[in-house]
Amino acid sequence: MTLMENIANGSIEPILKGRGLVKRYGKVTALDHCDFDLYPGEILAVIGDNGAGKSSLIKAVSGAVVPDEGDVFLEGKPVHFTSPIDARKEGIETVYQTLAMSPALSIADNMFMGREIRKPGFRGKWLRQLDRPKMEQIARDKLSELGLMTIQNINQAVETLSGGQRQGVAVARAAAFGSKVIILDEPTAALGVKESRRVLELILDVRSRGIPIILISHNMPHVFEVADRIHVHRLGKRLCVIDPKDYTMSDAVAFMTGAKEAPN
Amino acid sequence: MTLMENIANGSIEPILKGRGLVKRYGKVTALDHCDFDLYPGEILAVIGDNGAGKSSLIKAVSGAVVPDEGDVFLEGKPVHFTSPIDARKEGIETVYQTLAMSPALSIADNMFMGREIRKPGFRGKWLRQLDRPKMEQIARDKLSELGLMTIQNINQAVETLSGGQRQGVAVARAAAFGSKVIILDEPTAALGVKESRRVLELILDVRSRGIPIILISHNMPHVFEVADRIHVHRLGKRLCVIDPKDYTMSDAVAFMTGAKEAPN
Amino acid sequence: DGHAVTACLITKTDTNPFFVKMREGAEAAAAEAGITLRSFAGQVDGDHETQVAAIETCILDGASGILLTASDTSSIVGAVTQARDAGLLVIALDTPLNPIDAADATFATDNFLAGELIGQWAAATLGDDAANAKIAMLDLAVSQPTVGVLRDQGFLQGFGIDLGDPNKWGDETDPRIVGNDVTAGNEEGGRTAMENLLAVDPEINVVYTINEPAAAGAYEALRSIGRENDVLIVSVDGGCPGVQNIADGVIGATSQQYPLRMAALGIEAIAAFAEDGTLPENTPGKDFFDTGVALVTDQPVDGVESISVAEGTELCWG
Amino acid sequence: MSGNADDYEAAIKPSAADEVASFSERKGFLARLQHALHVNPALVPLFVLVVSICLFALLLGSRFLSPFALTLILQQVQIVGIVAAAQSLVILTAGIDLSVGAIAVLSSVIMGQFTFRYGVPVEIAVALGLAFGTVVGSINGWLVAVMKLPPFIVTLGMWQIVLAANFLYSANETIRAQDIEENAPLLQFLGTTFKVGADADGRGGATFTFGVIAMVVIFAFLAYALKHTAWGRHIYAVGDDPDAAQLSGVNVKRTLISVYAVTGFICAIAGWALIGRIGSVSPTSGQLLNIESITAVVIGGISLFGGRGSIMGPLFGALIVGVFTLGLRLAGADAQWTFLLIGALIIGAVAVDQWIRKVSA
Amino acid sequence: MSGNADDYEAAIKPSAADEVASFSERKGFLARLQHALHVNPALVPLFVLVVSICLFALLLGSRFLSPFALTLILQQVQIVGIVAAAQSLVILTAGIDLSVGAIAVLSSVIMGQFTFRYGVPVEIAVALGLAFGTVVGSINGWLVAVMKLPPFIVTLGMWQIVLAANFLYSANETIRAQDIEENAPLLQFLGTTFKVGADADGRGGATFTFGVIAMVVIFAFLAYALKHTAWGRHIYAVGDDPDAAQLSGVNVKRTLISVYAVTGFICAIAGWALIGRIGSVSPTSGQLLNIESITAVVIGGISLFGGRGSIMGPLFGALIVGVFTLGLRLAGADAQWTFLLIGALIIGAVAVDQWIRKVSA
Ligand SMILES: Nc1ncnc2c1ncn2[C@@H]1O[C@H](COP(=O)(O)OP(=O)(O)OP(=O)(O)O)[C@@H](O)[C@H]1O
Ligand SMILES: Nc1ncnc2c1ncn2[C@@H]1O[C@H](COP(=O)(O)OP(=O)(O)OP(=O)(O)O)[C@@H](O)[C@H]1O
Ligand SMILES: O[C@@H]1[C@@H](O)[C@H](O)OC[C@H]1O
Ligand SMILES: [Mg+2]
Ligand SMILES: [Mg+2]
Repeated sequence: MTLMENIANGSIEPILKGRGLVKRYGKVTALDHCDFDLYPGEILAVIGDNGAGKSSLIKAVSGAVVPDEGDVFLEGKPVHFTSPIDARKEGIETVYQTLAMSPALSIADNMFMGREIRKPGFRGKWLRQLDRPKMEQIARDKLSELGLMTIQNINQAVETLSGGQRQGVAVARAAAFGSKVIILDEPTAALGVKESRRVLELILDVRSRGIPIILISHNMPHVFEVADRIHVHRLGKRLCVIDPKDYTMSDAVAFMTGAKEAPN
Repeated sequence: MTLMENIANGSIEPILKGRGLVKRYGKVTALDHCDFDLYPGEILAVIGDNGAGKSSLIKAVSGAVVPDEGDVFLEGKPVHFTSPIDARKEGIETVYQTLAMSPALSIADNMFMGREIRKPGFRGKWLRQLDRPKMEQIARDKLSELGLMTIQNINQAVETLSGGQRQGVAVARAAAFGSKVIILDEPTAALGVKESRRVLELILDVRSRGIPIILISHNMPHVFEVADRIHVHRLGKRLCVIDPKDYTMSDAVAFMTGAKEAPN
Repeated sequence: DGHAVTACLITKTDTNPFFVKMREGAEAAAAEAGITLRSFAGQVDGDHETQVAAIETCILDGASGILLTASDTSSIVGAVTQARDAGLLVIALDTPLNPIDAADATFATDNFLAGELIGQWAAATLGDDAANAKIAMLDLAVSQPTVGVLRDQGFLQGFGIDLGDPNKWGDETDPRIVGNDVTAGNEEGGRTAMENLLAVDPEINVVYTINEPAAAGAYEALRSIGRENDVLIVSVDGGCPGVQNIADGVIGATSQQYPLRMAALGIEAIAAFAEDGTLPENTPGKDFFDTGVALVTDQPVDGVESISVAEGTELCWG
Repeated sequence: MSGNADDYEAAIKPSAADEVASFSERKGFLARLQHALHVNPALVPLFVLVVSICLFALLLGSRFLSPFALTLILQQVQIVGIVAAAQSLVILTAGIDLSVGAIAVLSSVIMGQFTFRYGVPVEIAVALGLAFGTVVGSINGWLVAVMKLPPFIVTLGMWQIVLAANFLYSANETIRAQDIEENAPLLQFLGTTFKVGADADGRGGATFTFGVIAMVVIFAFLAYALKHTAWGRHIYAVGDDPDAAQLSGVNVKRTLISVYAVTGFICAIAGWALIGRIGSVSPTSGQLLNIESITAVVIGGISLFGGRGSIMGPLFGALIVGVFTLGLRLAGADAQWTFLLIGALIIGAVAVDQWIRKVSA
Repeated sequence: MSGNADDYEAAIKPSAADEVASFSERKGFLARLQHALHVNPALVPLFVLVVSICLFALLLGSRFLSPFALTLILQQVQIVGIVAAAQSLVILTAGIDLSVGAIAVLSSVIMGQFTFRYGVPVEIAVALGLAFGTVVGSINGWLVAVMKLPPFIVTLGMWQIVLAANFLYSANETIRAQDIEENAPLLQFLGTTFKVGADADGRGGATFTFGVIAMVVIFAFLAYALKHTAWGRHIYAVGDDPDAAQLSGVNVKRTLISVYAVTGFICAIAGWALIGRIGSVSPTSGQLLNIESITAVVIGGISLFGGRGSIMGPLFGALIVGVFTLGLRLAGADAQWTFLLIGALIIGAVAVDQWIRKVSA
């Protein structure tokens, strides 16, 4: 049975679910009673116009903003994230559109920000000393997996990296620590052809490890290449969810811009 | 005769030309004796990997940075721009990758930044009073031309606009004031499908008015759709210039990533 | 130069004409005695850390003696002891240390007495009306440095008001006091403080001020509401502009002190000490050498000794 | 279309009348007040000012709510107000000027000393004082704009330099009010008072001085310049994001230098007004003007990060502090308690401001 | 691949060993020095310090270059140094703390008054003083982190509040050195001196105090914490970009509150050291500590915009000011000239720093 069929007959439950989410910024309603479902093991693409509320949606489910109304469920249980730290503790890793890196700190520092590894024994427990060699080793490994071997020095400040390399570090961080869900908000927007390709490969690789992914992107060919299902977002709401095998890119663009009536 | 042939037989002169441009940032050499030519009436695309030095190149020819070595020629005459203001005075308008908008100011203020229109007569001359109604009218007209009619209020702060709308304002500003050359650095990176399309249409529209355009983009389909010539940038240098009618996107990507030897 | 005698002058600040005059006096006396003078000052009144650093510099510099107007009379004692242990003569000028014998000698005005004189003069000038006077107290700073407290309390004592704790101002309960406000010892502060107290009670008729600049500011405030002629302003210092202000009717009376004399005497004492180790002596009956204070006014009253404006002009700054 | 580009982009609805996200109304009086002020944040300090006046009026009655007391507040804040206007300009560019007070004082000393020490005609001495302030301001501006040094440091250094120069040059000598009145009344010009509604003896009633008028005029002038001239727009742009401003065609250096120069000039006017207020020329005045002016600016709602805020805010900010100071004194708080309560007020006023600005509320 | 996606992306060289842009060497001694310091900007203040010591050594000879004089500088800067260490933490988070001096002084007053007024055992009084500093710091932190008020305003208000409370509580009474020595020597503990290489009478030689040791230990401790603990990394992250730090998993509020609390605690230690230095407990001490500590921090190369700089810089910054002050005094400059030259030094030191940091150079 395909994923879509399994979903239709209710034989699998969403791993991450949002119901009736509302988020207002002053007068703007960025999320307007929006629903959302991510199923185990899938790549769910989220597409929509600029300002449709895609980033607001993933911020609401990842704890970066607290929704004004509505509920989020993780593996069926309601959760109330008040900060990204809460979501991370539950295994949800997010690469935000704005990247969320500290430019002056090193690659290793950034990868382990908020979950630093301490030295074993007395020095870690009482002196709270960081285990730099270990963190650097792990960081190096993760970046190599991504093919970012060109980064010469893991202790180099993030601000000395090119936009593409920075994106790579952010994605590697999420891939390394996300145990339940990985969320990527326009991970390839600033990237060149080569760099974008690497990120797509990484996404497929993560799925093959069984971890579901949410991918926000304006790049239709990329979306149709990797997504299992496509969540079309419009005016702060989920307009419809389509199977990329059943619809063309033209259909998707027509739905999302309002040129065509959405199915179901 | 085609543009390429005209160039080859030297029957037309570049309108904007760079020779041996060098720009170093600390230890990084962003431009390494780079040459550059833009011919009248053409759309010149500049493509290259992240960090190849594309933005540095257009900054060097538009006065945003002063090159460490090398010369820039406008219509055959050497020019020494020390600030974007100098280049603007010569009719060169640039949309930088970082957009260069003042978030707290209004759309109209931003469009006329540095070239405000003053009231006629005493109030303009002596009280130096701005002619707001006039500036607002012009701004509104320019945005409508771009199809950005949805912007309700020309006095709304730029920070209240979505990323796409902001891009639109920046492009409209350049299109409105560029009399000799318009330079666009990744104008569609953050844009949705619909918004990108509008920008491409605007680019074609500007060319039809006879104004040459430099377009930096990572989006190969867009580049091949609109460019007359493609400048391939690699490691701080111009690697080659190709005619999109003679090469495929695969060729271009292969040149720019170093997978294939460049022609000529 | 190792052979010449060096002396240090350390004042509270050097932004106050009083200390500028003191320095001029010291410079003149030093030039006469062939002594090298180094002068130091804190940045603001109360800045005793800079004074400690200055004392240390003098020790390091091999000076023979230090003339000191202490910003904090107790806190400085440690540094002074260190200097005396290092063989320097330390003379407190203007402000006695706490304890007073922490210095080798003290050449000072009695600030409490200075206040007392203007208090007595004001009370006597008002006569019977003193019983229902309305008094504004324009003090120095909320940190209540000692000079300010001594003069304020001296004035109240002289005026016949119960002091409460004599070590601080503002705790008196006498209804004749409309209020205390702070002036920073300058004209601007004097004017604002006066305005504030006038808003509390526009009928104020006696104004005590910490010094003459504050008095000049208070006068401007009174003048702007047309009351400059029915209010008695008293002050302390007797500087040349201050005495001139008495002649012009801005101030009723002031207690004059003599900074030039203090400094000159101090330099002479250091010169003597450097020559043969002689130590200066105190005024008989006092534990310091009193450089004197005189009430300057052109409206003398019975029972309070005073000198005229003409004499005051002659002696101003000492 | 060339090459193998897709045509999915053609699916865009051709004449889509773009819809915009819907609005939703919220309720509650406080929420509505907050919203109203949120929409017009420039009104927040005015609101705080009015509330504090009402508060003290309730507490103190006519002692506080008299024309005399209210105009007294104006007189007391005039110097801080003028300097705050200048400080606002600098803070709008994301800078800060710690040297304002020192410039004001040395300018006033120059006006006085040139008249009395060198016998220069008083008009020229005043002009020289104003020129001096402008020059020092320009040096600040040059160091910030061209040498790219942090404004805090430049003006901290300049503060010490100018203040020390002030004491060295003036030899700490005060020029007495009586001498000025006789020989150079122009120096006291901004202290000239006129009364409205005083009694026969000239007591009570509303009292204004030319200095107060000057303060109001300076604010009005700057409000005009910031809103209706290119220079003003450029100041906001530079404060918002100097790189963006530079790229979009603003001469950032010239704008910054001119801002610091104008600031120096206005500070020199404050120095002149100072002579009017205290009658005399005194080198020890104005020591706290930098902190006081920054306080007024921030209470007035201008962000220390630059580019945001209305110039009228600092006027209200200065008045708020003035109202509290006089109000507390009248209410019987002593000097030390007033000092303490003003500290609390500063935090409180900004907290209210922050509460009103809260975007998501 | 699905749909009509292109395959041009397949043209990417599969195992491209990515090349990097080439380097190019520049020449000239100055340029090379500039480059060397540019690579390691933390060394800049150390370099300025060494240059200024050499300068005064040349000018003043052994009067300046003696162990006694050089250790005297250490003693003179110890209080500012300790407070600058605390100030650095706050400035690294892009904040500023104007209340440091007031906290230090009131803490020392509390230590003294609890011992002498209430007869509390001196160990407990010291502990209470330290606790007091920590609590005030935490309140600052709470207002900044939770109420989201600007640090400048919060600590400006707190400065006034704490200072006024200090005067009110202490009743302006100094506790005399002699009394402390007799009854509660622990209060003077950090003033304990020991000499190295003094002559038979105990004169000359290098003189250290426990306060100087405390300063060095505090800097060493903070250097360790900033570099080798998660807390330190979080401080840099918060100062760099608080939103990014929040999104990448840093508890920004907790970090900020802890920074202000630690700052308050260190200031209280400075208050204790102050008792050691001046012998007595005096409520009028430390009035300029905020400006002096900020000066040291900025000369030490920490950016006022946060997130950048090394904690050792402020130690050198404080020493640079100390060297200049003592050097100028010994050279015979009077107080106002010293202030003027220190003002110029501040600008000059930062200009050198800026020149060295110039990226494109
Ligand atoms: N912090 C904020 N403050 C105010 N308005 C906001 C904020 N964040 C988002 N908005 C508004 O909410 C709406 C939805 O924004 P959002 O960023 O979620 O869109 P998006 O679908 O991610 O767009 P894009 O494709 O451009 O990233 C927009 O109108 C935006 O201006
Ligand atoms: N202001 C700067 N300071 C330091 N290095 C810089 C600066 N600007 C650019 N660089 C460096 O110069 C090189 C070229 O950068 P540039 O921005 O020109 O690349 P690009 O081709 O535009 O890349 P992208 O496609 O990511 O925009 C990069 O290595 C970059 O890190
Ligand atoms: O005596 C001095 C006084 O005249 C001055 O005004 O303040 C400081 C005092 O020591
Ligand atoms: Mg988004
Ligand atoms: Mg670029």
